[in-house]
Amino acid sequence: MSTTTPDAACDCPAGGGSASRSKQNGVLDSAPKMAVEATRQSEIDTLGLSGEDLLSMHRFMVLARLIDEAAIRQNRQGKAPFVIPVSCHEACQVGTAWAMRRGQDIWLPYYRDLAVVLVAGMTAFDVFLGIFSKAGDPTSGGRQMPAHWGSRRLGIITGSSPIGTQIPHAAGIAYAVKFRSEDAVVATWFGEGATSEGDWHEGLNFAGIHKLPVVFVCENNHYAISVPQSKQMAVENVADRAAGYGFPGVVVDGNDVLASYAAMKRAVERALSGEGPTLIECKTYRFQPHTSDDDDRTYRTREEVEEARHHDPLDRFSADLKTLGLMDDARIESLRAEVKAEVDRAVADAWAAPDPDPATVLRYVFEED
Amino acid sequence: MSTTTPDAACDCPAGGGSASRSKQNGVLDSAPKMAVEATRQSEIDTLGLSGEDLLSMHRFMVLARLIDEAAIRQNRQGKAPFVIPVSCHEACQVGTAWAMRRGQDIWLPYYRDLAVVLVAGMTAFDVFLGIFSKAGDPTSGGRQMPAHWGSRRLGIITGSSPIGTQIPHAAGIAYAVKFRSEDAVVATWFGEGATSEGDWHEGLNFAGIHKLPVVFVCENNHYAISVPQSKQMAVENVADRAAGYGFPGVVVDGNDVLASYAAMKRAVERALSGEGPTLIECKTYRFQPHTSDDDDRTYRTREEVEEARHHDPLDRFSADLKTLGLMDDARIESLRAEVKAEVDRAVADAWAAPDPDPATVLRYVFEED
Amino acid sequence: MAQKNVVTAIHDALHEEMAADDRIVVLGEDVGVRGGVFRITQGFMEEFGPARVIDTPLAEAGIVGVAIGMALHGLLPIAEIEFADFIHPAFDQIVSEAARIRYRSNNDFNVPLVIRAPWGGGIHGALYHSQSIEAFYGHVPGLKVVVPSTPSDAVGMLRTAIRDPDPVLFLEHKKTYRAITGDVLDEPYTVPIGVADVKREGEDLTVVAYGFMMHTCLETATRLQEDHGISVEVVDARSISPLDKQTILSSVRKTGKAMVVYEDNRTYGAGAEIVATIAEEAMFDLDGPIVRIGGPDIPAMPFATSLEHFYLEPEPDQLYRRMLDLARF
Amino acid sequence: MAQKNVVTAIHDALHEEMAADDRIVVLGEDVGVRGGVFRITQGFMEEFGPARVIDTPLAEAGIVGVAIGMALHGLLPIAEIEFADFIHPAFDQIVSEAARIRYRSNNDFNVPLVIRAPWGGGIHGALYHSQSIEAFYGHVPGLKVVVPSTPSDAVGMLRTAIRDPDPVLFLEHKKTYRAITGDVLDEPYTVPIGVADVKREGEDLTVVAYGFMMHTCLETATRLQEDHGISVEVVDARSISPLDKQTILSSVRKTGKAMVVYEDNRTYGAGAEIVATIAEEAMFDLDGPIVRIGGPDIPAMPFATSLEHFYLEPEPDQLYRRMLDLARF
Ligand SMILES: Cc1ncc(C[n+]2csc(CCOP(=O)(O)OP(=O)(O)O)c2C)c(N)n1
Ligand SMILES: Cc1ncc(C[n+]2csc(CCOP(=O)(O)OP(=O)(O)O)c2C)c(N)n1
Ligand SMILES: [Mg+2]
Ligand SMILES: [Mg+2]
Repeated sequence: MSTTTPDAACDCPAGGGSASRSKQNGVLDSAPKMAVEATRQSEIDTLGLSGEDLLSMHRFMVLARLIDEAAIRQNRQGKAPFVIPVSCHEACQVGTAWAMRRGQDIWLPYYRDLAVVLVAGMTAFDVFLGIFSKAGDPTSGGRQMPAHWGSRRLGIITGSSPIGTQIPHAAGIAYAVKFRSEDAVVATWFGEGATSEGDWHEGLNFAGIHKLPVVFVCENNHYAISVPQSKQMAVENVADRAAGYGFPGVVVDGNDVLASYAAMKRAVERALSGEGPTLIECKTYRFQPHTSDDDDRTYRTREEVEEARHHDPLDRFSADLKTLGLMDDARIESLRAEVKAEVDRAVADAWAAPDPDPATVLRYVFEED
Repeated sequence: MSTTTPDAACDCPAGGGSASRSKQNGVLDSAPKMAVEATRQSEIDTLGLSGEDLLSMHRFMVLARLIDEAAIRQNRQGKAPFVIPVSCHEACQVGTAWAMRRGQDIWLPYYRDLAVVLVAGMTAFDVFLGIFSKAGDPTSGGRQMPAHWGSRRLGIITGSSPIGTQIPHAAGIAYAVKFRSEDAVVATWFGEGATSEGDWHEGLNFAGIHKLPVVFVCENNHYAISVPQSKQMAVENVADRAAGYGFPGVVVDGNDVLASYAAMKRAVERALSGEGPTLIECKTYRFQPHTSDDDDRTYRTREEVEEARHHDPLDRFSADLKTLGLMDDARIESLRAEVKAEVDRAVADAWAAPDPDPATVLRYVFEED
Repeated sequence: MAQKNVVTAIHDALHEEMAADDRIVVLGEDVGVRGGVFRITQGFMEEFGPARVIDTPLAEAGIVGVAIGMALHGLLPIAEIEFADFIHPAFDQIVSEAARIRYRSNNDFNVPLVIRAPWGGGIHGALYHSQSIEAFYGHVPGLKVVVPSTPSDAVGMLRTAIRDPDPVLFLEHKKTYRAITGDVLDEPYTVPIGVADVKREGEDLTVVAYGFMMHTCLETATRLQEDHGISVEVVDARSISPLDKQTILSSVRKTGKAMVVYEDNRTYGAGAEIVATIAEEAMFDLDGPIVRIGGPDIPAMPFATSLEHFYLEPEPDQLYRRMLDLARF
Repeated sequence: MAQKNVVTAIHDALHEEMAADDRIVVLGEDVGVRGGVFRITQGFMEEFGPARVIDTPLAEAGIVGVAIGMALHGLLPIAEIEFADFIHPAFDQIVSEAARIRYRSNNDFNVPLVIRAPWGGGIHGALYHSQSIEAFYGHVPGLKVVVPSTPSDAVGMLRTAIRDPDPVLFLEHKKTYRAITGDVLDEPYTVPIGVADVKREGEDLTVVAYGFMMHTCLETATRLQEDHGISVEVVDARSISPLDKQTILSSVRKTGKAMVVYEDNRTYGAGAEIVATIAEEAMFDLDGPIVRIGGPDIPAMPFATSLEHFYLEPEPDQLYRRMLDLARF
């Protein structure tokens, strides 16, 4: 058998993500507690998240947001031909990703999952190598469009453009995980539009039959490019579809990073204890057009977008952290400055990196000797 | 525009089927009424079926059963290379088909639906022309395998072998019906195995979004060739899947022709009144192997099959009719003899009919001038 | 007569057809309020309403399957696949259903369906927004496949496709959309399916091409004329299936030299059939080898500019040099 | 050495492989207790258990998609498609996913997947149980497609396919299953993918064929030898992709006459590529026209015996007569 036959989709060292899943929360104890914060605090206690975790989650959300803004800027300047915005999906992405173990669990994100792959271990530099389609792009060496994530090292399974095709892959990988009795969970993310594809149905059905250790995360932003949910399906909740596959479907507020984390944590535990899959639906929105090629003014009002901005998941989590005494305006300001510097450096470094060698275009159709 | 562009899938005269849908039941009044029959009687009253209807439904069930037996005989004798048995599906097929209007509503049956197409207007002779692949086979002129039903005249849409492909067709036809404000309902039949195909999901989803006048009828016989339901899906009821599409899913005892009729009648009314689709699941069984090419002893015990024969839907309906005083043993005997003669005649006539002309094999790839 | 680019030409023709025949419906992803990602159906939703301009769920097998149903029941559906690369989930509905329904029903049913899909590369679309798909579908009896590459052909062939009682796959090369403009007659006209078109007459060499490559060949032919006085005849195949053998063979017999150029992966591509046809039927009329130039056999065009460029032109000016070589053979 | 038919040969080889490597799993419809509708996996469920012998739901895109996932995570899945005709719903998973994963990930991931599918007609299978599908898939870079037609080749190529780190579509002609028997070596051996095989040596004429047609050509060659002393070389292409151009071209250069025979619909069929290759690279070595014999361009073989027969042999003894004509040209 060829040595390139994968022994496992992921061969990177363990650690990161919610490696601290079991840590106790210490920092929070000293925070001021009023009625509403007390509720939040006790929620957090139940989740077993430390203050460090919360700050780290928050930082990932900020990082995703600032990468998004920088990418859009690069696009407007003509340096990035194509970008796919994440803004407003940061909470559900970081929240669900946080319940996974970096370097141990297996990730099948879709193109909008910038914050998922950051938690999984990609860096801002990696992301911009992809955006500028450089030789060093860890995802595809500049072959694929940006945001078609993949990295064997990080256990991020290579993705494509056709929507929904990764769903049966997630089921198959989960089958292999179970077959090999590995301690790993598989998760795949997708939009509500993806749930209309036959592949989605077939993948969930297989996972249900074999009670596989997989979590299906729907980021329902209510639009598939221009098509509103009402023309995508006749149900209010994507989660209702789980009833057809014999496992639970859960609706969460996808703009609430902790609610997203909580739902995912339960789903991961279910998966690891052999109880089978979960479908999680995170209700959210997308602040930006579908991609840099889209013009969203043709299909939604500016008022609708403005209104959604009042529920910005990043503002909300920042406010939460302030209430909990983990953040204040000054620290948020300095965090943003620090992350912005990191992003700017990543942009500059990636831009300066070498382009792919044209002669490589013929390589890797099949295994090479 | 070419003259062969269909103006409608069905261009046959109205009538037949449950044309008598609104008739009052008269015959039954004089029948003896004990407690249990009273229940049955009042059920029937609610359904609005006349004694004539009941006898006609019964006769269709007998006809389907005897065609099945004759076809299997022809196969054993080497005259019919391939047959697809119906036995045990007669009740759910006749029951659901009876709520449709022959010549007005539109039928998308699958290969097991012998009794459906009989109610829709095919004759035993038609069926055997197909079994012997004769030039006059109304379905395909001997081109397709037997039981791949189709007839524009009867509004039976041509079917193929790939499972589940007709589901989106049914939705599309129902869209056209609604678009053209026609007084028609569309129904499609399929096995529980078909519900695993992506096409099935995509078809139901579209129908739900547009609240189309279509009924989806699943004949759940618990096996897809050898694959038991437990390996086909993780849910007990196919009907549960309707929850994902925003319309009702109904479970009925598919061995009870009247229960099947009742469920279909409600679904047809829903469709005609603009309320949208229904998914009906008829629980049944298959007495025979999957097809004449199958050997079912490899995957199910003889005891299981024997046990199922105790719930033969034909025996059950015969018994019902006897209780209601519409039938007695002698009449059942003479009915069987009469139908058998009809079937034998059909076999002989079809066998004697001309084979397709080999030169026609190149025809009808496209429209001909 | 008006000058239009390909997008506008198709938009206007489709609009006219829909206004004239209310059995026509368009369906697909984002064809409604968004007017299609390439703006082919811009304004249709407002004008014809949501019953005739249907934003479908994200499900290509469903789009084609539902459209087949509509076509079976009195409508004339025009299904849009957002990018040709995404037609593959509908392969079974197209091959097993649309293309076989007339045949399998012994002429009892037919499917007047048009499937439109933007194809081709050179627009920075990477692996999944650049594909050529004509070879897969050209091989399907019961299905017609057309690849117009000028505004005028697109309009005329679209009209023919809509009037065709059988399924037609109508492929629009994305790079022609805004890059190619040309005259379009004001009065309605049709261009038959199955008839190739000599886009440039010549004596020394026949080049058969289609899609955006046809335009590249035309340009190259002009340069060869200017630089070397070589007269290249460029035949636009236009229709992949049925293939117009007659026009191709007459041209080859006249010039005695044949080259076939296509963008798709070379091996088992549509050009193989064209080369084979020339070899079988005109071999004894040739004064040189048959030359075939297809894309490299890699799983599609990469994203990075340098890589995409290599796919389309692995050696600098390869078309020019190879036409010159063949003419001089 | 043992005499086996194709079904038994494949069954035994697959069994041996599964016994030797527990990363191998088989999945598909009815592969479990039923042992496959053609009995290829008979007894596997009892021996290897339901975790390695997986009766899947009725969903081909799902079968292939799930198998891709398994292949990405350390297993060696062998997916069975019950009939090749039913592979079409999985077209997207095969073309866009399995075949592109190594390329799109710049060699970071690969898919060691075998897809087995019984193809071909002449067994009274009608439109949807008779199809040839090799042309659709031969055109997909990143995918290998093989069509062994003897027990010995089937065994050797199956072993190679299982050891291949990339996806292989393994096509088994249904008519060979029980009709063709032959010797199979007892010790494990492999037959490389991408290498054609001269199944009969000859001097007067080269016939390139594969699948059941290869056997028909062999038989016809024998008759021509006996009747007319004409010596026909029969090349079994065996591998559609990669195609072994070298073996084909050497044979054609030797005999100076080339005929290509295949069962699939003629136009845009795999034979077009073979004819084109011969035309491009060996035209000046030929002493006669290149003859191509494919199936008629109709949506597949009908059911009625008379119609099915016409598909396979539109004129009585057409192969015999056309080989004779070409040899005498
Ligand atoms: C098979 C397929 N069909 C169509 C497309 C074009 N397309 C790209 S993204 C998209 C919408 C996806 O919507 P959703 O799944 O809700 O995700 P979102 O972008 O909203 O996060 C469409 C239609 C595609 N990529 N693949
Ligand atoms: C797409 C496709 N895959 C596989 C088959 C082979 N096949 C024919 S019938 C059948 C089982 C169908 O089961 P079900 O839908 O439950 O109907 P039933 O025969 O039990 O009435 C299968 C797998 C097929 N015809 N089409
Ligand atoms: Mg969305
Ligand atoms: Mg069944």
